[in-house]
Amino acid sequence: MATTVKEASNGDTQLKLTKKDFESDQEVRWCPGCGDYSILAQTQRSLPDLNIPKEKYVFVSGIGCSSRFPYYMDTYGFHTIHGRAPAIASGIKITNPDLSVWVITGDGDALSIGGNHFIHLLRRNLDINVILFNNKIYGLTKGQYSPTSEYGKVTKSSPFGSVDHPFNPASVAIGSGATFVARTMDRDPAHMQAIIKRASAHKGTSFVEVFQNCNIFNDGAWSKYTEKSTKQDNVVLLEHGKPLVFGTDKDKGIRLNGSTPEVVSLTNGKYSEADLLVHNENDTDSTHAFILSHMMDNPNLPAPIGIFRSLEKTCYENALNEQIDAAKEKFGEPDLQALLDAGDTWEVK
Amino acid sequence: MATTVKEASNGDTQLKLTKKDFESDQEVRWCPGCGDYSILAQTQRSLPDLNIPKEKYVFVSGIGCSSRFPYYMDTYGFHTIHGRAPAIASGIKITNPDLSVWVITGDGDALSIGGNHFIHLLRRNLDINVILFNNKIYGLTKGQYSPTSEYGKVTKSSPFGSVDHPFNPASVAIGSGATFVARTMDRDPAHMQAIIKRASAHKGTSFVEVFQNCNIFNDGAWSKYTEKSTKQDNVVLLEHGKPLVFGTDKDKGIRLNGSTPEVVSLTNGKYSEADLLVHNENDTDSTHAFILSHMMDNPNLPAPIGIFRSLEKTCYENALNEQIDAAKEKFGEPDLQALLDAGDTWEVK
Amino acid sequence: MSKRVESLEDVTIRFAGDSGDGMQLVGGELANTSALIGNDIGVLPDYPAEIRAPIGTIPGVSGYQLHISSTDIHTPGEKYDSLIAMNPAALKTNLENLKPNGILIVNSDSFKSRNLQLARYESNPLEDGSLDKYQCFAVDMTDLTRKALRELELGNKVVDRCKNFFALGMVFWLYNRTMDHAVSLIKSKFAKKPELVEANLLALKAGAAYCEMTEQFINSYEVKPAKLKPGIYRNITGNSAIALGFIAAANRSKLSLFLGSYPITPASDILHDLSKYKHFGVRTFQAEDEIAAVCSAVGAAYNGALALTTTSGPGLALKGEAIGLAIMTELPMVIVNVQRGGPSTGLPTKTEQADLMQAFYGRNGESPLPIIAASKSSDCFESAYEACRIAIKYMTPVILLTDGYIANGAEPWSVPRVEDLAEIKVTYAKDPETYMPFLRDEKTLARPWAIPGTPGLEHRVGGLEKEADTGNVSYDVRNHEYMTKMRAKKVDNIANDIPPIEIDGDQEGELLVVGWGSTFGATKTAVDKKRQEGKSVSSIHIRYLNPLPNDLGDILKRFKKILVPEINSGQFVNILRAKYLVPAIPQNKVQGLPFFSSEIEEKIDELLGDA
Amino acid sequence: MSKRVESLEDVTIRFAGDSGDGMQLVGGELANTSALIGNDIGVLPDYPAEIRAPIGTIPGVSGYQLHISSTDIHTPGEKYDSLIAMNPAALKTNLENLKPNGILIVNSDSFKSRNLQLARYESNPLEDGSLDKYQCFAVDMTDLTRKALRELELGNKVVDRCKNFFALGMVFWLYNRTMDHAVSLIKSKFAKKPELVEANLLALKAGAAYCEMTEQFINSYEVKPAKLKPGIYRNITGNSAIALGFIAAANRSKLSLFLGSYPITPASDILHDLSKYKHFGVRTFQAEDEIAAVCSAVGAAYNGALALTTTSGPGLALKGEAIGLAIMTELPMVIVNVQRGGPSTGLPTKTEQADLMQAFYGRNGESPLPIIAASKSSDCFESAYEACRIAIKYMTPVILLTDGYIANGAEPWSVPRVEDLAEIKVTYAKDPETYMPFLRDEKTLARPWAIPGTPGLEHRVGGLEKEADTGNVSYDVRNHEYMTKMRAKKVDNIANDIPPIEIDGDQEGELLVVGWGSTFGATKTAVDKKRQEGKSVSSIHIRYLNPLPNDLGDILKRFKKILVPEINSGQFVNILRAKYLVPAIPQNKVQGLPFFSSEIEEKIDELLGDA
Ligand SMILES: Cc1ncc(C[n+]2csc(CCOP(=O)(O)OP(=O)(O)O)c2C)c(N)n1
Ligand SMILES: Cc1ncc(C[n+]2csc(CCOP(=O)(O)OP(=O)(O)O)c2C)c(N)n1
Ligand code: SF4
Ligand code: SF4
Ligand SMILES: [Mg+2]
Ligand SMILES: [Mg+2]
Repeated sequence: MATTVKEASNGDTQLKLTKKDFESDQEVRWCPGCGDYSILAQTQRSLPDLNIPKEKYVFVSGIGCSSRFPYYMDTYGFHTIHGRAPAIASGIKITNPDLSVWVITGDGDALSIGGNHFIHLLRRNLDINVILFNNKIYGLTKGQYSPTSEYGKVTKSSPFGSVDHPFNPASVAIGSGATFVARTMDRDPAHMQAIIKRASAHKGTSFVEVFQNCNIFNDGAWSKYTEKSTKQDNVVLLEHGKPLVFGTDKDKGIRLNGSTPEVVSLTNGKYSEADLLVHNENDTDSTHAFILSHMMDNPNLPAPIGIFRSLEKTCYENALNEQIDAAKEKFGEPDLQALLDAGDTWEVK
Repeated sequence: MATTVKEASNGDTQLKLTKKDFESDQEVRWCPGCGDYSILAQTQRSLPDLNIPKEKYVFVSGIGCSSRFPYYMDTYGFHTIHGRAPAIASGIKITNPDLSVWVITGDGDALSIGGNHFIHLLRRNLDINVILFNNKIYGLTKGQYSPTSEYGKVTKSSPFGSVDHPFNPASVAIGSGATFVARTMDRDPAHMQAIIKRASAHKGTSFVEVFQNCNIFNDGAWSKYTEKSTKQDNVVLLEHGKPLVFGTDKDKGIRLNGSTPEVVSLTNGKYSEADLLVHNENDTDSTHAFILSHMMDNPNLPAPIGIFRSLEKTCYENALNEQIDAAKEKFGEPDLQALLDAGDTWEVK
Repeated sequence: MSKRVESLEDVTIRFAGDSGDGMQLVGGELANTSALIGNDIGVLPDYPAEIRAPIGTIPGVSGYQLHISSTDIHTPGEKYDSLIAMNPAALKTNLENLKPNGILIVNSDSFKSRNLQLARYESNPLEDGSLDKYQCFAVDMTDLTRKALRELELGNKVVDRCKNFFALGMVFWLYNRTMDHAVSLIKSKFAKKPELVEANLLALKAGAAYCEMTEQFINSYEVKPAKLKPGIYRNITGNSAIALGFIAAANRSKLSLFLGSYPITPASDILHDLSKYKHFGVRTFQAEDEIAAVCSAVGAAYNGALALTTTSGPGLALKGEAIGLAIMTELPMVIVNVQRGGPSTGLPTKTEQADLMQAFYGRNGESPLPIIAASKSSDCFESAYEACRIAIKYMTPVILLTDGYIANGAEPWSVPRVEDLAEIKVTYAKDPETYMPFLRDEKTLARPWAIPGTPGLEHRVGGLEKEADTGNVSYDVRNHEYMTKMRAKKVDNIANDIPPIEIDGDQEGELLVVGWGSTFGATKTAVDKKRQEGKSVSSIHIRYLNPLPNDLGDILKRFKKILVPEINSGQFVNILRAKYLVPAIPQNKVQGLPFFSSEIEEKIDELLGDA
Repeated sequence: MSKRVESLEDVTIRFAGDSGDGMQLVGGELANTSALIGNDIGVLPDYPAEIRAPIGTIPGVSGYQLHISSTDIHTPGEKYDSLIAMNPAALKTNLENLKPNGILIVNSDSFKSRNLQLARYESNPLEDGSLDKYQCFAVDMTDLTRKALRELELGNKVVDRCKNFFALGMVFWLYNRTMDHAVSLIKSKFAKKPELVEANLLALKAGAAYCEMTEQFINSYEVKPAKLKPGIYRNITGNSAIALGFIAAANRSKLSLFLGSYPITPASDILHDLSKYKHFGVRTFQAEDEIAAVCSAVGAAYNGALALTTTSGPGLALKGEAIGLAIMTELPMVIVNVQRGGPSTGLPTKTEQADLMQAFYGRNGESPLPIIAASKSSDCFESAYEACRIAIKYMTPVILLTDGYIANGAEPWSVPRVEDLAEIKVTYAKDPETYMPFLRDEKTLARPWAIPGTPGLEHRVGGLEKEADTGNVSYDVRNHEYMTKMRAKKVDNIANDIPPIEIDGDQEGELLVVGWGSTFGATKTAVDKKRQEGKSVSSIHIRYLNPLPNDLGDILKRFKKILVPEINSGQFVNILRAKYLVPAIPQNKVQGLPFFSSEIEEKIDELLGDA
C-alpha cells in the first residue's frame, strides 16, 4: 500500500509512475474473457501519463461486475451502493476539488437505478470522470436485460423478449447537458487510453461510454463494432476538424441531409469529402453531438467512436468555492462566538 | 360523486360531458393568482371534447403545489409520494390499458427527485400523458431553487445564487427517447387546450411542459414569454409543415445554419420564408425536435411553443399484452392444477 | 381614564387568522419582544400544509401560540388567556381552547355572510350570544386600519395587509409590552418599501391607541421578567439552534462542514440557515433527492469532512440504504430527522415522535448506530454538537431526532461561551507503516480515518463485509460474525462516554415518568406540579436513546410504576420493556400536537390514585 | 467384484469446486434424482458473490450440500459423509466439516503447484499425509474424462467442462442412484448441442464405470425412500414455490397478477419464474429500481390487481416510503423480502434473518402491517398464498419474509390440490349510492376497493391523512388519532383470523424453543432429538409475526425458560420480551449460514443442564 510516488507534488515534475503502481494487491475477480479486464488495464496504463500523484485519485463505483473495479486499483477507492456512485463522488469532489475523482459504473448501475444521479451530475458539471461499462446486461445478477438492452432481447427476466425500448446513453447525457461525451471500446486499447486521458483533462463532468463484452451473459453484443471483419464498415472514428469518413477503404462518409445524417459513397462521384459532416468537438450548440450520439440507433448508420463533445462550462465545485472565498473576503475571518451571540440578545445577571 | 356520463361507452356516441362534470367538490387550495388555476380550468374544459367516459380517467400526481391537482378533478385520482407518480401510473396503465392515465407533476417532482422515473417512462413509451407544471421553483416547500431554476438564482436555499446549471425539460425528454413532446403556457388557454387534446390523442407517452407562474415565490419567471408586450418577439409558435416565423409583424424567422438555429430578418431582403426551418412534428429523426427543444437556452433565440415531436412507436403495455395474448393462444387456457403438478413429480401412497 | 395594570405569573396568547394574514410574523414578534423583556417563553406555530389555502376557509387557518412567563416554563401553554381571531374560520377552529372568561379579540369586519359560510357557521357568533362566556371584543380592525392609514393614499389591498400589526398593537397595549423591537422589525423588514414601513408603524400604533382611547378595556396586564440563570440569552428556534450547533462543532474540530440535503417540511430551515454561513466555509449541497443528499454526505465523510444530512420522516425512509453503507464503512456523519406526522405524507406541518423505531431499525441487516434526541428548541444546539462529537470520536453515523414542534418553536437560549464547549479531537491517519483501514482503536473501537490525498494510505472501502483489520472484502463466515459484533460493541460502548441520568425528584418512589425528545417540557411541568402537590413522582429525560445510559436499568427498578408519554402509538416504551423487562406503561397522543402538561398530570393522578 | 451395499438412514454429501465447475448443476441433479426415488432431502447451495472469481482461488469456490434421508428431515445436514472436491481451494474451504473417516473424492489432476498456491497450501495435501483420517480417493478426473471422450474429437476446453458429470457418475455409483433422470436432464439441457449430450452422457457413465471397475471402492451405499405423507410430490426451491403460490392466489381470487420488481440476489428467481407464466395472465414489470418497482405495484393495487413486489434487504430499505403510501391508502399488496447477509451490501449470497425489524419499522410514522415468514422451501407456497389472502381481505400491504437459505434450497413439496386451497373472495365496490372511499367493513375494518373504470365511484386517494369514511384530506387532530388507531386495529384484528399455535411436544415444561422463518428445520430436529433423550423441551414455530397469534402469550407463560434462535443478533426475541415481558433468551448466529441442529441441541443442554 506504500506509495511509489517519486515526487508528491502536482507541479511540472515528472512523477514517473508506472502501470504497476496502480495495481492493488487484490485478486481480480471477473470471468475469464470479460471485457472489464481490458478497461482495467487501459486505465492502469493511462494514469501514469497524467502525472497526478496516486494518492489524489479516488475511484468510486456502485454495484455490478464493473463496480468491483476500485478494488483492483491501488488508489483511494469506494465501492458504494447500487446506482449512487455519482452522488457519493459529488460529496467527495465538493469537499476536495483537488482530487481526481472517477466514477466507474455499469449500464444498470448508471442508467437504471442510478439514472437520476447520473443526469444530475452531468447538469451540475462537477469535474468528475464517469466511465460506463456498457455490456447491455445485468452481469452481476446473472443476466437480466438492462436499460441498454435491445428491444425484444430474451433474458432471464424477459423470456418472451423485452418490451422496453433502450436508452442511448450518449443521447441521454447530451439531453441532460453533458459537457464532455465520448465513446470507446474494450477491444481497442489504444483508443481507450487516448479517451481516458482526454476525459481526465476535461474540466467538468466527462462521460465515457465503453462497449464492453460480457462473455457470459451477453457474448458478442458489440461484435459488429469490435471485430476486425466488420468494424470498418460499422464504426466511424471521430476526429476533431475532420469529415466523417469510414469503410474498409475509407470509401464512405456521413453527410447531413437537413439535420439528418446519411451515408454517402465517396466513390460514385456524387459526393466528395467536402460534402461531409465535419466533426467539431467544441461546438457550443449541442445539436452536433446529439446527431452523432444517436446515429447508432439507426441500423443503416455506423456508430461514431471518439469524443462527441468537449465544452468548457463552470464546474459546480468551483463556483461554490468562489462563493465561499468571496464570503470570507467580505465577512472576514469567521468568529464563532460572534455568530452565536448574533441577533437580539439580552443578558440575565 | 355520481357520474353524469350519459353513455358509458367509449364508442362513437357523444358523451355530452361538460366542464362541471370534471369539477370535484373539494375546495381548490392554491394561492390566489397562481398559474395552476388556469391549467386546472383548461384541463376541465378540454376533457369533455375527448369523449372518454369520466370513470376512465385517472390523474396521478406526486407532491408539490401542482400535485394537489387530482383532488380537484372529479375523476379517479391518486396523490402519491414525491417524484414517484410515473412509476405508479405505469402500474395503473399496465394493469388496465383501457384507462386514460395522466401524470401531473412539478419541476421538482418530475425532474429532481423523480428524474429517473420520468426518463424511464419516456423510454418505455407507455400511453400516459405527463403534464409538468414548470414554475422553476419548489412552491410547496416555500421557495427553494429547482432543477429548472436559472444559474445564479437567489432563493431560500441559495442566498448567494444557485450554482446548478438548469435542465431543459424538453431536451431531457428527447434525449431519453420521448415520442411526444410539447410546450404551452398557463397564460394561453386556447393553446393549452389544444395541446392537452393532442397529448391525449397521442398513443405513447406524451410530455407537455407548461410555463406556470408561481406568483408567491417566483413571480414573473415566464413573463418574457407570456406578457402581451414581449410575447411576440420571444415566442415562436410551432405549426406542422410551416416555417418558423415570429415577431410582432411576423417579420422574423428561424433558419438552420448547419445544425444550429439562428434568427433571420424577413424584411431586409436577405432571407425569405423559403429559407426557414420548416416544422415537422413527425420527423423520425429526433434531431429536429432536439434543436427546437433547446433553442430557449440561447437568449438570442425565441422559445418554441407547440408540439415539438409526435411519433408513433410501440407502447410498453401493448407489447406486453400481445405477449400475453400470444402465450394464451399458444398454451391454451391456464390450468392451475397442471401448473402445480408440472415438472418431475412422484407419488407417495 | 387611568390604566389598571394587573400582574400575572404567566399568560398564553393565541393569534389565529388566514394563512395570508401574517399571524406567524406578529406572533413571532410578540415572542421576541417578550424574550427581550426577560420573560421565559414557549411557542407553537401551527400552519397549514398548503402554501395558501383559499381565503376564509378552515384549512386555511394559521395559528401562532405563545406562552409568556415570569418563571421558568417548558411548554407553549395549553388553554389560552387571550385569543385574537382575524376571521370566522380562525374563531371556529380555536375557540375550544380559550379559557372561560378569557379575552377574545375578533376582527368583526370579517364576520360577513360569505366568511361565516366558509367557516361553516349557521349564524353569526358575534350576534347569537354564543360568545357570552368570554370577554369578547369585536373590533372593526379592517376599517380602523384603513382609517388610520388614509393619509398614505395606498391601495386597500396594501392597507388591509397591515391589520396584523393593528392587532399586535392592541396586544402590546393589553400586555404592556414595549414597541421598540417591533418598530425596528418593521423598519428592517420593509426597508426596501418605505411606504410599508410607515403604514405598518401607523397600524401598530393605531392598535395600541384604539385600546387606550376606547373604554372597552378596563384592565391591562403585565408579566414580569423571569428569573433565568445568568447569561447572554437570545430567542432561538430548534432548527436555527441545530445549524449553529453544527457550525460550532465544525469550528471546534477544525473540520470543514458539509451538508447534503433535500428540502422537506419541517426540516428545510436547517438547510436555509446553513446556506448562509459561507464565510464559515460551510458547503451546502441541495441534492436531487434524499438519497443523493445522504450519499453526498457519505462521500464528504469519506473525504474527511464533518458531514451532515437533514430531513424529515419520508426522507429518512429513503436514506436507509445509504445509512447502512455509512455503518458498514464506519464513516462519521450526522443525520438529522425532524419528525412530522405520518405515516406517508401524513400531516407534514404537524409534529409527531413516530420515527424513533425507524431511526433504530430503518435499514437492512444488523446496523446499529447511536441515536440522540433534543428535548427543546434551545437544547438543539447542544444535541447537534454532541451528535458530532460522538460521530467523529467513534467513526459512526449518528441520528439526531427532533420534531416539528421544537424545530419551529422558539424559546430563550443561554448562548454558550465557545471556550466552554466540549473538545472534539480529530486525528486523521498519516503513517503508511502502521495504517490498516479497519484496525480499531483499542478504547473507542473506532477505525482510523485516512483521507484521500494522504500519500501512502491508498485503500478501498465498500458495502461488502470486510475483513477485520485489513478491510479487504471477506466472505468468511466467522469474520462476518466477528465484525457484526464489533460494530455493535462499538456503539454499545458509547454508553461509557455519556453523562449519568439526572433524576428530577426523589431517587425512588411510586412513579417515574420517562421522557424523550420534545415531551420534556410537558413532562417536567406536570411532574413538578404533582410533586408540589406531594405526590411520589419523579421524572427522567433520556437524550441518548441508543445506546441507553448505563444507569437506566437501575433507576427504572427503583420505582413501582413507570410511565412513558410519547407523541406516537408507543415506541420507546417497547425498547425499555424489551431491554429491562419492566412493565413500563405507555401514554400516547397522536394528534400532531405536543402533550399538554395537564394530560400528563391526569395520567399521573390516574396511576397514583387521586388521593 | 461383487458390490457390497450398505443401507444408511441418511447421508450428507457436499460437492465443491470452482464457480465454473458446474457444482450447482450436478448437486441439484443428485437432489432431484433422490427426491424422485422418494428420499426426503434438504439442500444448501452456497456460491460466491462474484459471477466467476478467478479460477482456482478460495473466493471462487462454489458448494452444493445435500442431505438425503429415509426419514422426514428438516435441514441440509451438518457434517458431511462425503465430500467431492474438484480442486485444492474447494478442499481447503470444505474439509473442516467432513466427518472423520468420511469419504473424500478429489480431482487429483488439479492438485498442481499453481492451484495449491492459489489455495494457500504450503504442501500438497494429497502427499503430506494430512488427509489420513479420511477415506481419501484421489481420482484423475480430468484425465479420465478426456480419455472417455477421446472418440468425440472435441476440444479439451469442452471436454474438461464435462468432468462434473464424471464426478456425478461416481457419486451415483457410490450411493446406488438410478441414472434415468440425469440422462434426461443432459438430453434436454444440451438439446441444442448434440455433441455435448453425448459428451456428458459418456462422462457420467465413465464416472460410474470407474468406480465399478477399479477396486478402490469396497462399499457402496443406499438410502431407502422416506415415509412421507401420501400425496403427489415434487422437488421445489423456495423461490419457485413463492411464484406458484402467487399464481395460485391470483387464479383462485380471479385477480390478475402484477409483479413490479428489480433484480437482486437472492430474490431475482421469483421475477424470472413469474416472467414465464404469461399464459396465466401474469404481468411482470422489471422496473428501473426498487422504488419504481414497489410504486408500480401500488398503482396496480389501486387498479384492482393482485400486486406484488419482490426484493432483498437493501431493496426493502428503498421501498419503505412507498410501503407507507400503501398503508395510508390501504391498498392490498405483498412485498416479498428474501433476506441476505447485511448490513449494506453485506454478504449478498449468504443467508440471514436480520430484516425482521426493518419489516416492522422500516418506514416513517406509525405504519403497522402484517408480516408473515415462511419456514422452509416447501412452505413458501402456502405462505405466499396466505399473504395474498390477508392482503386482499384486509386491504393492506403484507410483508412476506424468506431468506437466501430457503429461497435457493430445495426439498420435496407435497403438491396441493387446487380445490383444497383456501377461498379468497374479492368484492370490488360497485354502488355509487353507498360508496365512500374510507367507509370500513364492520368486521374486517377494510375499506372498499373501488377500481378505476367503475362508473360513479370516481374518488381520490393519497398519502395525506384522510378523513374517516369520506377519505377527504383532513388535518383534524382528532381524526388523525382516530385513523392511526383504526389502521393499527385493522392489522391487530387479523390475529382472530389465523390458526392457533401448534406446540410440538408437551403443552408446558422447562423449556420452549420459539422459531420463526428458516430456523424451523434446525429447531425441530434439535428439539425432537432432545425430547427423545427425555428432556422437557417443546417447540413452537411462528409464521404470523405481526400480528402475533392470540394464544402466544399464554403459551409462553407455561414454560420456565424460552429460547429464541435467530440468524441475527436478536430481533424477534425483543418483540416477545417487549410484548409479553417474558425473559426470553436469544440464541444468535450471524455467519451467513443456517443453524446446525447440533448448535441448538447444545444450547438446550446448556439451558436444561446436561443431566
Ligand atoms: C439496491 C440494490 N438493488 C439491486 C441490487 C442487485 N444488483 C447488483 S448489480 C445489479 C445490476 C448490475 O448491472 P450493471 O450495472 O450493468 O453492471 P454489470 O454487472 O453488468 O457490470 C443489480 C440489479 C443491489 N445490489 N442493490
Ligand atoms: C420524500 C419527500 N421529499 C421531500 C418532500 C418535500 N417536498 C414536497 S413538494 C417539494 C418540491 C415541490 O416542487 P415542485 O415539484 O416544483 O412543485 P410545486 O410546488 O412548485 O408545484 C418538496 C421538496 C416530500 N414531500 N417528500
Ligand atoms: S458476468 Fe459478464 S460482465 Fe460480469 S465478470 Fe462475467 S463476463 Fe464480465
Ligand atoms: S406557492 Fe406558488 S405554485 Fe404554490 S400555490 Fe402558491 S403561487 Fe401556486
Ligand atoms: Mg451491465
Ligand atoms: Mg415547481
